[in-house]
Amino acid sequence: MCMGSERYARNFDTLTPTEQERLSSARVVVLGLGGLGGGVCEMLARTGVGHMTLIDGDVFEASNLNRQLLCTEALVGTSKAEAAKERICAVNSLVQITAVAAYADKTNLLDMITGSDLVVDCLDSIHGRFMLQDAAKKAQIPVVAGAIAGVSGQVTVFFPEDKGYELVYGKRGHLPATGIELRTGNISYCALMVSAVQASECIKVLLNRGDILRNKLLIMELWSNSFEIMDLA
Amino acid sequence: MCMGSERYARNFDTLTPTEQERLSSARVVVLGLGGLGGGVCEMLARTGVGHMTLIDGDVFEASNLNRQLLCTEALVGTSKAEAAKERICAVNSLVQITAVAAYADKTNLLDMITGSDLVVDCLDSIHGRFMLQDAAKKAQIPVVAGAIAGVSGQVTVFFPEDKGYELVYGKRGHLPATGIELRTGNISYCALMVSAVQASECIKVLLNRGDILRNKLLIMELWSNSFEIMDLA
Amino acid sequence: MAQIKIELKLFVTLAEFAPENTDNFTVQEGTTVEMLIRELKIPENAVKLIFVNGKKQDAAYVLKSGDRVGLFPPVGGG
Amino acid sequence: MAQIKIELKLFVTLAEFAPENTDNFTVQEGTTVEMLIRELKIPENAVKLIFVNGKKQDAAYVLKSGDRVGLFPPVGGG
Repeated sequence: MCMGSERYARNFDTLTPTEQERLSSARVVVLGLGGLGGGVCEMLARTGVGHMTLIDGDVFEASNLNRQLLCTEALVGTSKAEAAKERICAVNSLVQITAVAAYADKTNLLDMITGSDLVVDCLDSIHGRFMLQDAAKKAQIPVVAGAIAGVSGQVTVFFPEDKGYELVYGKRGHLPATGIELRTGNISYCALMVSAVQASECIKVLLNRGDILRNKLLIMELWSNSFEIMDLA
Repeated sequence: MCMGSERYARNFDTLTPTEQERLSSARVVVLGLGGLGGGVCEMLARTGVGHMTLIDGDVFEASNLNRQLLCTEALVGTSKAEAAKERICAVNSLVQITAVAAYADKTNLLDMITGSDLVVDCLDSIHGRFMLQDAAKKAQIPVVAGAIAGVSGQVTVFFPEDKGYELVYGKRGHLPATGIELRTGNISYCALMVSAVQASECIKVLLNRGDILRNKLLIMELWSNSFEIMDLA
Repeated sequence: MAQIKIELKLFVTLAEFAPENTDNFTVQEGTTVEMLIRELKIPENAVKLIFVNGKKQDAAYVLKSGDRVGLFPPVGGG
Repeated sequence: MAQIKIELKLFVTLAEFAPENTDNFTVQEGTTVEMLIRELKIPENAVKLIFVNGKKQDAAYVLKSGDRVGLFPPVGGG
């Protein structure tokens, strides 16, 4: 069911028909399908991104239910990548999905992202993020990155020629494996707020429109409602 | 399946066990189950709000697919309230849901919200919002209100003794039926960003914690990434 | 009459009425927000909220040098 | 030595090290961010990002009167 011309009727006139067409031919990779990735692929599919590769080797655990959009009680123990594919088919069957139920590593990631317009970093480890950056630089595609801890989150965008994660996490060799999220946990509405900003930046990068968070870091904190954009470079 | 102690494990230690317990006995009404309401009830259920009344007399149309979390292709033509109940059961069967597949009006709304701790305004008409405010003042409960247009949105909170919508939309008698959203449409990631902030404010009001947007208006715009908090009073 | 500079931010659909130099827009001293809206050729009723320096004001507010003025249309979608 | 006032914002888990008067915190002239972090008894490596007036700085930055200083821990969850 494609739902004809009605499906995207409410995207107009925020997006022009030409922009909608451009999104339908766009290719986006979402790496990590937890709290961030589940939200990002849902929103990109609804908005009309035509081709997505959804990558996660993990299966759902009960502790994912507190925040991961793709996780239902019935799906605990099953593949996140398969759940993502089924969900996207249910919300927009026009989107062509490649689901990869495997962990990305140094040997396979470059192949998975080559030829895409954009990769969205929804990983939960700092080392993984640097690995993604290496591959994205080689593939010459931009990265839209989000990270969360408790009710705090951050989003940044970088292009192949930018310094990237070094500006956010410091130099390699001095990196912690994870951030403070191990202590704070992650809350549903923070994950979806950060996913929403990531999805928004993806659309802006794909359409080359608006003020993109390139070499900037948007920092959000929901107890105090603080939203600040910092210059990284 | 309640998923035992694992379900909320990742809420800690952002929420304390006492706060989690308090949420489980909270009663929240979500009025309107479209782009905002669908997101709000999902996030409140995952976070652990124990009792929700979900109200919408509408059925899904194909044009809702571009942004409404509860809408899938298979559900076009079916009740939004029933879809909300099924979705919440699937993500957190511990939550007690009362689904009301009817439109709220002056004669039935007060009954529906009396005894609740909080009502979340996710309506799409300005007249409806004033009707909700009248009922919430009579029932003596606070309102967490969101509104969207295109990639812009706003969130505010008011308590029974506050002036409320007059500060946002002006005096009654001079009100347009709808805002500019008729022209701009509504985009998925904006709806979910605003829902996320609404869910966050709900949790803060229920726990009396953090800086609440009471008599303040958070205005967000995603092309320019502008986030500003304005004093309404 | 003396001129003053203000910072102007026009939200959502009002952005199409933005003049050049919104960061440093010149008005005559004594200009009210109502006069500013008319000068920008924004239709009556298109502006629902007026914020000056982060605080709500009404259309009769007299602009001062350096004011940060935000004009917002009615937003009601859900 | 002269004293200067800064505005201090400690994010997420660093908030527990907040002194009183974060909006108007007094330090000695010549204090670097590194010295400030030590003075606040924040553990080494707990601070990942240092922002002064909206721009990234390193720990050797010498504080000036009126600086808005933000300290941010490493955030990596997904």
